[in-house]
Amino acid sequence: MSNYPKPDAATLVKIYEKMELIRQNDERAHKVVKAGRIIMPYYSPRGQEVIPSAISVSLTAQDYICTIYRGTHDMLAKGVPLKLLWAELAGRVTGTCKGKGGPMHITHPETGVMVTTGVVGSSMPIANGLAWASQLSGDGRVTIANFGDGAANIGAFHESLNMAALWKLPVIFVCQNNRYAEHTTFANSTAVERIGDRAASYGMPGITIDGNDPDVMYGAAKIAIDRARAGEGPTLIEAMTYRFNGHLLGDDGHYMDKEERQRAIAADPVARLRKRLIDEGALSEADAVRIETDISAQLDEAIEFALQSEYPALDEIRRDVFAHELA
Amino acid sequence: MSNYPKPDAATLVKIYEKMELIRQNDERAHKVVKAGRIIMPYYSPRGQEVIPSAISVSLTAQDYICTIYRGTHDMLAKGVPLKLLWAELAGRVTGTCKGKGGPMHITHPETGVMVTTGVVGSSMPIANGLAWASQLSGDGRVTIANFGDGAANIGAFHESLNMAALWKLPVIFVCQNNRYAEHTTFANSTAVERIGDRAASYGMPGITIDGNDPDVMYGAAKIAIDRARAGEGPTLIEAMTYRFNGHLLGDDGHYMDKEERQRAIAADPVARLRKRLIDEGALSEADAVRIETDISAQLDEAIEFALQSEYPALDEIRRDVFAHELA
Amino acid sequence: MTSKTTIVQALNQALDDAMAADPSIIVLGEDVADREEGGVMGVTKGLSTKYGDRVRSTPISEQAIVGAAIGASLAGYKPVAEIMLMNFTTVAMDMIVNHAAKLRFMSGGQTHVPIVIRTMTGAGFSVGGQHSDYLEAWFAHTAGIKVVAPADPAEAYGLLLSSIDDPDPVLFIENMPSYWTQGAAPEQGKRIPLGQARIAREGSDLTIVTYSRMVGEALAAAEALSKDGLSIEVVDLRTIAPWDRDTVLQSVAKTGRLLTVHEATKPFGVGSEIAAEVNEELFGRLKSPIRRLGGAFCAVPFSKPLEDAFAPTARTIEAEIRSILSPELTH
Amino acid sequence: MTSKTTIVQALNQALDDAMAADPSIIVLGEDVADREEGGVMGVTKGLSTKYGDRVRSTPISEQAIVGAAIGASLAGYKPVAEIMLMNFTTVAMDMIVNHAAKLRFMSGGQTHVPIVIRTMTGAGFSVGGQHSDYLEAWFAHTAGIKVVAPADPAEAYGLLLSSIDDPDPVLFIENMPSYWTQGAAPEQGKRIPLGQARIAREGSDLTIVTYSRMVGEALAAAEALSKDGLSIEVVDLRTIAPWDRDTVLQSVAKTGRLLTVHEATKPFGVGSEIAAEVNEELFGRLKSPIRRLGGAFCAVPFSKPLEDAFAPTARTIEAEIRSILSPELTH
Ligand SMILES: Cc1ncc(C[n+]2csc(CCOP(=O)(O)OP(=O)(O)O)c2C)c(N)n1
Ligand SMILES: Cc1ncc(C[n+]2csc(CCOP(=O)(O)OP(=O)(O)O)c2C)c(N)n1
Ligand SMILES: [Mg+2]
Ligand SMILES: [Mg+2]
Repeated sequence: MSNYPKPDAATLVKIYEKMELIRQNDERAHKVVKAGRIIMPYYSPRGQEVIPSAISVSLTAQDYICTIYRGTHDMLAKGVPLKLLWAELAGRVTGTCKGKGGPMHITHPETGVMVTTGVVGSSMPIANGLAWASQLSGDGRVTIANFGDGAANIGAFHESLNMAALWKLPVIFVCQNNRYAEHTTFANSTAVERIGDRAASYGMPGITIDGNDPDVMYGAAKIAIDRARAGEGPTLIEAMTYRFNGHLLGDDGHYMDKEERQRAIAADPVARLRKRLIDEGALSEADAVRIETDISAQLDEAIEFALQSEYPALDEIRRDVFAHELA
Repeated sequence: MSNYPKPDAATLVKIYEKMELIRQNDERAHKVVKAGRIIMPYYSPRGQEVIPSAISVSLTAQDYICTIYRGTHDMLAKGVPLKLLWAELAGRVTGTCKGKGGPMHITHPETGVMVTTGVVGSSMPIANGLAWASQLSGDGRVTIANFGDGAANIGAFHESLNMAALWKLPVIFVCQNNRYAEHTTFANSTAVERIGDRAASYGMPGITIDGNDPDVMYGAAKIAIDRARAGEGPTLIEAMTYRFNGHLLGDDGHYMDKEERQRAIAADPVARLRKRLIDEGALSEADAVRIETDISAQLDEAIEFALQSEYPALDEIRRDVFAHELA
Repeated sequence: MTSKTTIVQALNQALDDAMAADPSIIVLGEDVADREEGGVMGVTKGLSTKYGDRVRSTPISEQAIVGAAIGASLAGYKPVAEIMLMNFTTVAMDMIVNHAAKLRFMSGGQTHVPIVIRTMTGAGFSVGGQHSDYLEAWFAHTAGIKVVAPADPAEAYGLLLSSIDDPDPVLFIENMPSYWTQGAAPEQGKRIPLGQARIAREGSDLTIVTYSRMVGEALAAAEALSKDGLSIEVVDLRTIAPWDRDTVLQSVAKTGRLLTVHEATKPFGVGSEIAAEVNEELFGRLKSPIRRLGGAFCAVPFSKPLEDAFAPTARTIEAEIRSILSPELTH
Repeated sequence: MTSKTTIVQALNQALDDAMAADPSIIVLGEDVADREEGGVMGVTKGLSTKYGDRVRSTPISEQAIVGAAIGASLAGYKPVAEIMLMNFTTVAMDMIVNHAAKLRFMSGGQTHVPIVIRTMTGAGFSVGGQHSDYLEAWFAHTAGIKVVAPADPAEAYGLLLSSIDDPDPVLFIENMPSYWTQGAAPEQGKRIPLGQARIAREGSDLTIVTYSRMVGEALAAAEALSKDGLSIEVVDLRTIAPWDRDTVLQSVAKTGRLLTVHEATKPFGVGSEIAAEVNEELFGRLKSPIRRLGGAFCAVPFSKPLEDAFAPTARTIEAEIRSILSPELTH
């Protein structure tokens, strides 16, 4: 990993901005749900900020991602507009999906968020198809398939990686190993120590890295993305991270290993990167505060927009089932 | 493999007897179907005789196997009575399954043939359950899950191997790599060179061996069976072999590599073992002929029995759907 | 006064009572052991502590879960497998339909698959399009598997015990939004036979045939209509396949009118089968056309007003019944 | 005299014509490329030679097959995926039902999934319980996916072209045992609109509603009955979902009697939906109860006499119609 490409200071700042957005967005989600202002199932990505932030700086808006119910961080890093996102979380017609999809199904093709799935493992087969399209058309796009450690044990993982390798698809499989699948620890669900090693089953490069280290995550992602763009095929990246919260809002995660959890939270990657950027002079304290305040203001605005928006009209139930509206 | 346990002469003869039975049985199947005496889809296991023969000598009648549409060799090696088998192939009420299952669904619990499936990959999840039962009850049985090279790319493979490894189930996954899945070569469907290597994805011992070499096949199976019986968990064995025929009777396999096929047929494992046993003095030519003649007579009798038997009565359609007969 | 309990508690009690009585009953599914909190909803809480290795949490591998249940059942066990949500049966359909439901027939009766697959579902929880579907019609259309859907705690208890007893595979559908609704506690050990519907309310003007959470909505509608002197009979099917033709036909023969209600979408739903059969059997004896209510023909929407409008409610059932009976009401 | 062709040839021609006209049409499935013989039945023969990389053979990975089709369709392609046999849709149900059918709705119309999933099935080939099922009712019960089942070569051609054109996912069901039955050749480029049934034979005494291979059986039964002066109308549904209510209702309004026929088992089958709807719409106007014929309620048996007895035939259809019409016949 010492020979990984390193992000320059400006890139690190961009990564940090995304991470801070994800962090604050998560804070707001907790607040808004707990206050009863929005009712939704919310799966916090807190602790996993580095992964999509360090990936996305090497992506264009045209590149595709597929993500999961826990993927708010993936969407935000990819650039989903905050207002549309929040309006969708609030089930409003102004949301990305007119309120019909909700938090588990955010879609926003303009920023490349093509599928958000609530079914474990299902991001991967579809990601292959997007990558296949790029391969056929030669549009040079890459596709990121995000999924969890638990998802690495479902059949769709296996079928997808084999096909991607066989077809040399421009897709990157990003296993965000946050150590838990609902209440089940990684070790209790997985018969091998590193998901990254499973790449060998498909003759595909595979690595297990510290997904909370922005340098490493950036470098690994950059190599994989460049490979994919160059037509050299897929990569499996297992990004080790940690789920700060319970499985979903309302689950306090009391079954999680207390010490391990405290250690992870103490090593909060957002705070760490902020400190480092300031220490290294890449960011002034004032700039950091400005970033934070900006984000906070944007979130205020987005949430306000969402809550002021209308719910979809009831006849939306008959629309978008098929291309033609139902009678 | 040099330290594998070796079959003694008597065991090799037993293996040979099973192989010869499989070979002749296959010959008869071709003949009977081509003559229009039985109408059935028939998937020849010709060329793959060593695998189940060398496994089964280390199994008891109580041990379980799950196999596939191509599994006549697996069933015969395990000891399914010829008459019942042939009556089932002929769709007669005297068959293992009263004629209701047919060639793709032979079941015979008395000899441990628990499931024969027509769905690629589906032998494996069920084999786990049989092994789980043995683990719970401590009955000391092992379960063999047979499947093809093509099946190693379907989701059920992945889920099953992970669960088996995690639970340390007494199950052995036997991938009979006959180089083809219908018309698709192994290389064109699989992104890795050896299925045996995929065991590493599950922290499970995995080997790729010459499945047409009775010594190696016996040794590898024995080690895996002993391991499983000792409670040490599952093993993946990729047994390299070759499908002498097309995918199913009626398909002449003209798309298969001609030279490779000729080489494989020239190295017919049945003829090879016969010659070796005679060369090594384990079997006299006369004994060999007696074995052949015995088998031939048994097959005559079984086929005769089958064709003389009645078809099931039409009300069998209402039986065995549920425990209670349908009205 | 009888004591109260919830469906979650009743299911837990049924599993506990069954496991205590029969050592061949084993439980598997994601997070079902106490190390993993005894199930995401707590249905299996305490069981692994009490019964040890007979209760196993699994990886997220639904094919392997159902496959393991099938295999263990072939070897004499009686597994109760949990597929967390009904939408996830989609990844295990081969195991359920091609194997569990068919092995008895295809083996000519040599083997059978006495498993229970518990699964939960239902709109109303804001979980959107991939977590709320009622798919019971698929399984009812599949020979060899029974389908059961209880409506309250005592029903859940008695039907789960019978499902576990049953020698055939049973898909057992639990409604998530009513998991914690209080109801009369079951009598210990009391089984409710499969295949027998129950008259949840007697009436003479119209029969509602329904099941699962919709029983409560139907009863509320019946209650509201009774204030106008309309007498509605509510039949809780309990077992969807095989369904209790006798009870349904007797009820409709008496009332002369039928409304079927379920949360699954109406086209090609369970109500269509019941309507088709009743129409055939009671041809010329019905007072008005059979009507069917079901969920909207779309994925379950997230947005609350749309989700609220998705499934039938006491109010829409009431309105439907008024429209059926309106010729009489208006003369 | 029109020239003759088979369903296999007609399907091949439709794919070829579609691919020649539209470069966004791509094909994938097990063995579909010419390196693998252009499909196990030859339906895709020649396409990869002609269209190169737009036709890809896949590993045996049905989830990955349908997933790849979905993903490519989201990016603007129009994939035609083959799931070799309908029973193997069971391993891809999540992709089909939770994703292909729902993405348009769940994305609020931002994305859509214009894929065709071709699959074959049907009893009569001695392939037993896991290779012969008709499961169309499952998909018809699923909002967001269309279901099409052609009955002869020209129909197969015209319906496949329309399915490929369609902006929504279509499950396209081909009957295996009739793959090589000769029929009139299609007119090049001629589409048959989805959602429109066809009167395959006109009649006045009773309407048969059917589709796929059963159309032939129904026509044969009608022909046999015509010798006794009975006039049977045969409606070929063509599109099972959404089905053509107008044509069916008009026909039954005219004849006053309905028999539905399909190879799928009767309980909870497509016939039940049609019967329920027709009963409701034509309440009081039917001359006799609607009857339904379907396959036996069991896995498709291997043994020939049982397999032959499994699905409706011209003979059983004829007998059923005679029993429906017998009150008239006997007075
Ligand atoms: C096929 C399927 N099975 C079960 C579930 C229920 N479920 C939702 S999230 C989850 C845990 C997933 O864990 P992981 O893949 O590690 O992702 P994480 O939630 O940790 O991000 C489970 C089991 C599901 N959504 N889909
Ligand atoms: C899930 C599924 N997909 C497709 C098929 C059709 N099919 C039957 S056999 C076969 C090839 C299997 O090849 P392999 O696993 O190598 O076994 P072999 O036939 O060579 O013994 C295929 C694709 C099937 N039976 N099941
Ligand atoms: Mg996780
Ligand atoms: Mg093979």
